[in-house]
Amino acid sequence: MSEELLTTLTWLIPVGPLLAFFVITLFTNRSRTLSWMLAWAGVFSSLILGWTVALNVFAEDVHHLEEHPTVIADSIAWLPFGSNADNWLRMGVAVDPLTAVMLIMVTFAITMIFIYSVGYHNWGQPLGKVLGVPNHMQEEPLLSRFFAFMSLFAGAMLLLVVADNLLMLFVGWEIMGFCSYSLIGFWYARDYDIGEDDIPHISPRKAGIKAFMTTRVADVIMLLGIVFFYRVFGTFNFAEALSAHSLEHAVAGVGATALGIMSLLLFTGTVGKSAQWPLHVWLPDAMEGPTPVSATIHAAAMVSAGVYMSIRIFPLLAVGAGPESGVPVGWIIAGIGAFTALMAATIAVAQNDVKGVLAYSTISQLGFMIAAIGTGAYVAAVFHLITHGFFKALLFLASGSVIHGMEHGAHHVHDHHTDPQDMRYMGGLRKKMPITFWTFLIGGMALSGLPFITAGFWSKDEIFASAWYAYNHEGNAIGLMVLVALALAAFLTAFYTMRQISMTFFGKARTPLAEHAQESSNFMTFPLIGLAFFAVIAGWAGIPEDFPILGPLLDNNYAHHIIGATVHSTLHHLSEMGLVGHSYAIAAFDFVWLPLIASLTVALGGLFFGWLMYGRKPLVQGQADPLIKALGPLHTFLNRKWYWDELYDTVLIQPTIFVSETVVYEWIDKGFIDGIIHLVARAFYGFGRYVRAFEMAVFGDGVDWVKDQFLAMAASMRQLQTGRMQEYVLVSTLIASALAFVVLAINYGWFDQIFQ
Amino acid sequence: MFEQVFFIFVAVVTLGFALIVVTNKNLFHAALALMGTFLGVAIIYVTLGAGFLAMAQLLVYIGAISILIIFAIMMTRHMMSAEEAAFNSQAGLSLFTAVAFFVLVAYVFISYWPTTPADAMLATMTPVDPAILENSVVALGQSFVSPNAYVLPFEVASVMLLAALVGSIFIAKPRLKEDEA
Amino acid sequence: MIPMSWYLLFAAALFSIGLYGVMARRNTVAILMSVELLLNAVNINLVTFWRYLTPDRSVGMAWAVFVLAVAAAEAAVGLALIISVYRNRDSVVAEELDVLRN
Amino acid sequence: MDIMELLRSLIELNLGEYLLSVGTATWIVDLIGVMTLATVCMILVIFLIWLERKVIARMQDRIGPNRVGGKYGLLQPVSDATKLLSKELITPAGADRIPYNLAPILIVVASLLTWAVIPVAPGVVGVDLNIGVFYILAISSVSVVTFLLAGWGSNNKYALLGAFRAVAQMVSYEVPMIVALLVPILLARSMSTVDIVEAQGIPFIIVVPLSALIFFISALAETGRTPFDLLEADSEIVAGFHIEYSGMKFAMFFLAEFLGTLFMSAFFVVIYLGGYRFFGLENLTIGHLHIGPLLGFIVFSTKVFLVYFVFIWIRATLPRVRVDQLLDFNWKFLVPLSLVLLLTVAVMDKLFLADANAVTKAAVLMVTNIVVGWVTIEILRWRDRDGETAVVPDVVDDAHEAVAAH
Repeated sequence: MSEELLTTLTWLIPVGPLLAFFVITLFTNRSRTLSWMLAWAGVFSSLILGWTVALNVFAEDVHHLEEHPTVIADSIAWLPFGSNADNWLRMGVAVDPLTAVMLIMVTFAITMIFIYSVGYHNWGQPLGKVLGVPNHMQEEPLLSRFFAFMSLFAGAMLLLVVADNLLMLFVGWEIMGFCSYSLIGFWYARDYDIGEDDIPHISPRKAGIKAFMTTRVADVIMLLGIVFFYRVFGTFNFAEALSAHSLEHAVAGVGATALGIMSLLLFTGTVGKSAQWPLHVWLPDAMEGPTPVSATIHAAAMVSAGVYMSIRIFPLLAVGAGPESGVPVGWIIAGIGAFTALMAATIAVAQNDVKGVLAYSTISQLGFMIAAIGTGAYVAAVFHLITHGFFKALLFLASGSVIHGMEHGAHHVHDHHTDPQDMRYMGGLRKKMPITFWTFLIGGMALSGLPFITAGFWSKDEIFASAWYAYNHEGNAIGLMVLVALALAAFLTAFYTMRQISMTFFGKARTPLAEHAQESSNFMTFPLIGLAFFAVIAGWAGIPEDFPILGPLLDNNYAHHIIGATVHSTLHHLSEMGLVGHSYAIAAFDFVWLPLIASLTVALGGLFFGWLMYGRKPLVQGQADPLIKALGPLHTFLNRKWYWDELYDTVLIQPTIFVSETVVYEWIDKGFIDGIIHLVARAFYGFGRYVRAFEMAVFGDGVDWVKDQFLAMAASMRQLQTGRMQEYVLVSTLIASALAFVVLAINYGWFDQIFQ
Repeated sequence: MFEQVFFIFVAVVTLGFALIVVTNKNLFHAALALMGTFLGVAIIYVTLGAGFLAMAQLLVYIGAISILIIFAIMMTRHMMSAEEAAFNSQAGLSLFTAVAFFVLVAYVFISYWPTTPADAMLATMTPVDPAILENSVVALGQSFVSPNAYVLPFEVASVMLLAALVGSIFIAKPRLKEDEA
Repeated sequence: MIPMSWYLLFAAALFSIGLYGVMARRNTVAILMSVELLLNAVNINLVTFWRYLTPDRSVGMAWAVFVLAVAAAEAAVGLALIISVYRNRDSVVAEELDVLRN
Repeated sequence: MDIMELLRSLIELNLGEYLLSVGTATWIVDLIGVMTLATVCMILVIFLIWLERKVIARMQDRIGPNRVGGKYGLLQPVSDATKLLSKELITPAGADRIPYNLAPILIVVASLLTWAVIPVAPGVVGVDLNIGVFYILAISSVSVVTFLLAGWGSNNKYALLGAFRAVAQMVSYEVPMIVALLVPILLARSMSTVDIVEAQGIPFIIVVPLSALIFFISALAETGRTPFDLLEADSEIVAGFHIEYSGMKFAMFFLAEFLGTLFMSAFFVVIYLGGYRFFGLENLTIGHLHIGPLLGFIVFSTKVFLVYFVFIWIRATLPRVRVDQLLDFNWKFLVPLSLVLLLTVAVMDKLFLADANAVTKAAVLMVTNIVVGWVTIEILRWRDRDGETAVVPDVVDDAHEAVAAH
């Protein structure tokens, strides 16, 4: 395909869903069927275009790609900016291998989610009557709204992926923030009765606000970073600003430390969007939205966007972490990532909500990626991002299917009090929902990293290998820290995955709900199968070439070469300039046994322990979680999510409320400022009374007299108004003629002649 | 020479018709005279080389406006009996005003002109390339749709015509009585 | 050839006659007819100036056409008003239509 | 070779040196041309009356005129004319004399004036105005006035009612006619009749058949012939606006009607049937003999009579429509259709066919026309199913009221 055609196609990738959003909102929102069909049309167009563009990029020669990673770049003048008239902000698209792999994953996952959503919202069933709450087994009455927002979300994500500059990326970023707010709060009328003993559990609309506000905190800091970025580089364009030459210039200008601070400011955006500690608290609550939304936010789109942004600005992070920099950017990023990965994994172990486990699992896996970014293993991070996108979307959709089946059961037995999402009430769903079970199993194995087959294994192995390399060859202690923390987290991952699968699918049904659960419709199972395929296959693209047996079999580490092409040349140049550490600049390294063994051990070990505790003897009805006994009070601590919410409430929210309500409102506003105002008001009021008395005396009667004169004059003048149009014409013509005569006379001097 | 004689003839006849329009008691005859006036003006347009306008004059004034007026005359017919006075009480003063107005304007036209020398008013028609006159219709048509010329006034005029159409129908339509509605 | 002032004088005469009609006639239809005379006089002026002063630009012609359109609209609306007034007040004499008096 | 030119050179050759200046010769030639045109037209009408009676008789399975002037009754119109000329001219009591007498004169004048711009053969045209079509429309609008004059002047309620009907009908049908005419004007890029004929390498009836159809229907209404002969509907208003006329004055109305019909045929031929053109016959030269114009004239005449035959045919076939149907058909069908057609053709011509060659252009426009027509018919069918009933418009009521008050 010609380059112009590809460029045009790239421009068109986000257009389909955005168009679908507008058309649904403006025209078809009355017809739910038409709306979802339009939304499908939008994402299918993106799927076809995105894959066409991506496959064309993959077809390029790897060596050529390494030299010129940006295959497609096109931009148009957008806004005049600054005092200089020639200085235009440009809006454009750019496709490099990183974008291409993102396009593959994002478009596919989103398409699957769109397909799934139709079934999830029970299209074709009798129409639900109540707006703003889930209508079990009935068609969602707000289906058009759902698909409109989903389309907007998809369009924004694709816009972000193809954007060639930071500002456009931020636009997509913010649209996604808004969409996540409105979609998490999609069931806006839903409220819970939460008992004293229950775990605190917030309503969807509050969850939406929480997600929006939390990410907002990060976005504001990120905006500072964007401003800084423009100030330093004079452009928003990634390719221009982040070339080796430009960075060298910037280091010479403002110094590497400033760049490190800038990278940290921008990275804060990632922390918010990708739910890293300390801003991770919104993500578990975001589970209040419909499951397709959870899948979109936590797998395909929004959280990926955070990691994607970080990798997009990788040269900045690399320089910030480099030897010239005074800020330990590498340590901070890797530390946050590793801590988040470990912490979230521990929390996930003790969760009972089927989606809650996945939510914390997501945070944990994102921690993996962030930690990898911190060690400079950008390729590994991207690889894990892609595979995670597939299998986590799969897991969410499958868990949604499980919940759907449970709701079917609940509807069947008329039990509307038991939480259909709670794993303690499930069990034995393997037979009831075979497709869901098998796909969930595949997803779960991929998540826990079942060796050699699943995608998750290969991508985690890549992270471990990179971290080990960073430690071993570079003496970079970050690598060791990351390796240890992530290995622990991976172990926990495998464990809780096994726990989840066992509790959900194995054994016997523990409630009537699970007893009467039913396999979901084809709309929902087809996407599961599609995603399951990629949850396995996607990893095979990244098998190291020198991996025993399997490596030579495939003979090419596609993922590594293709993704590596993005970072290779820039990092190489930066390394030669001494701006980044050696390990950051290396994309390919030899196979080493140690990380492989570590990864094998933790995966298999975790799975084994999980099976030992839950799979061997599945829970029976009424039996408590064996973990409660094993961990004791620690379980409560983990179950209550390390009390982060409570901590934030005490440390941040309550003081804020105190300051605003008591200090600012009561003391400063009401006491001090209002006091001054009241004083001034009283003074003027007193003065005004004297003035009024004066005015009544002097002006009142005098003005009345003038008014009477005018009235009398008007009464005589109105006689002139006869109401006869012809008289008016006559008089005005006469006057006009007379005036003209006078003008003529003056002009010709007739008066002078007369009066002489 | 011939043109001048022809012009004077047409002008005098036209003005005569115009006088009939404003003086004749019989409104129908006045309307006929009005048509004569329009025809005269159309001929004047032809002498000025504006054939298109002359035809438009025929089409619009004689073909449409005159007929409208005659319709109106017929519909308000019993107000035009010969017993009614043609003029109102201010006719004399009006005559004076009109004549004074004409004298003033004529004086200005003949003797004085603010932008051109006085003799320019007496100057004869400047010879124009016949191609320009030939193409004046084309130029006119293009200026109506050219964004650099009159496309906006043209559109406004069409909207105004539509508004007039709707408005006059609404005004003239008899109101339905309550029991009919 | 014909001097420009002849046309202008002709137009002025036509205008004055129309003006007289507007001021002196009693019947509103007659007044309307007089108004048409006024518009015609104006049009003659426009065309004359076009022909004598700017024959290469279609300004005068264009405005004459607009005046034509205005005249058509004016006639339609004016006659509709007259008919409406006639229907409501049974009179088309301008002097008697003085509800706006005082 | 221009016939007028030939005549002019002949006169100049024979008389120029002695009696006439060149300018005067031109005047004389023009005068001869005008006289010839008018006379030929008028004489033709006599023949046309015979033709019409004969054809209609044939269609109604009768023989028609067969007494006067031999087996075919060829002199029947002559005898009719003689009878009319010898009749007394009666002016009804209470008639308004000026309009009453002005009307028959004006109507014939108007009917004859339009012939000035009809090119009857290559180079043979009264005057080739650059606004020829517009001129024709302007003049035809004058003839509308004459109906009012006649109706008013006669001081007869049937006459006035007929005049009202005639004016309403003519003014209404002028709208679709003008809009339909804009289509060929648009395609020819000119309002000159000669240019329009010259632009018809492919006759416009093939290029824009729908426009031709609209024009033809409007022309039927404009000439006041069946099925649109409401203005003189014998059974309703006796004879319409010319009820009070007799003798030659009546004959002039009669003449004008036939002249108008003949003119409409000629106009249709010029605008849609390619005028005098027929596969290059109009430019034929045999040896040195330049017989093109003659052949062109024959072609033109043949076409005109063909169209005129269709007019007669329709008259003999179709019944009269109701007055509300008449106005409904115009305002609710013809006018919207013609506007849509004009827009479609303009857009196609400007946007898609700017660079196309003549044949492609013609084919595409023809297909467009057919599609527009087909869609219209489908819409009409669809509406028919809804059981839309005709509503008698207020205009007609008003007119009847006004006449009743007379």
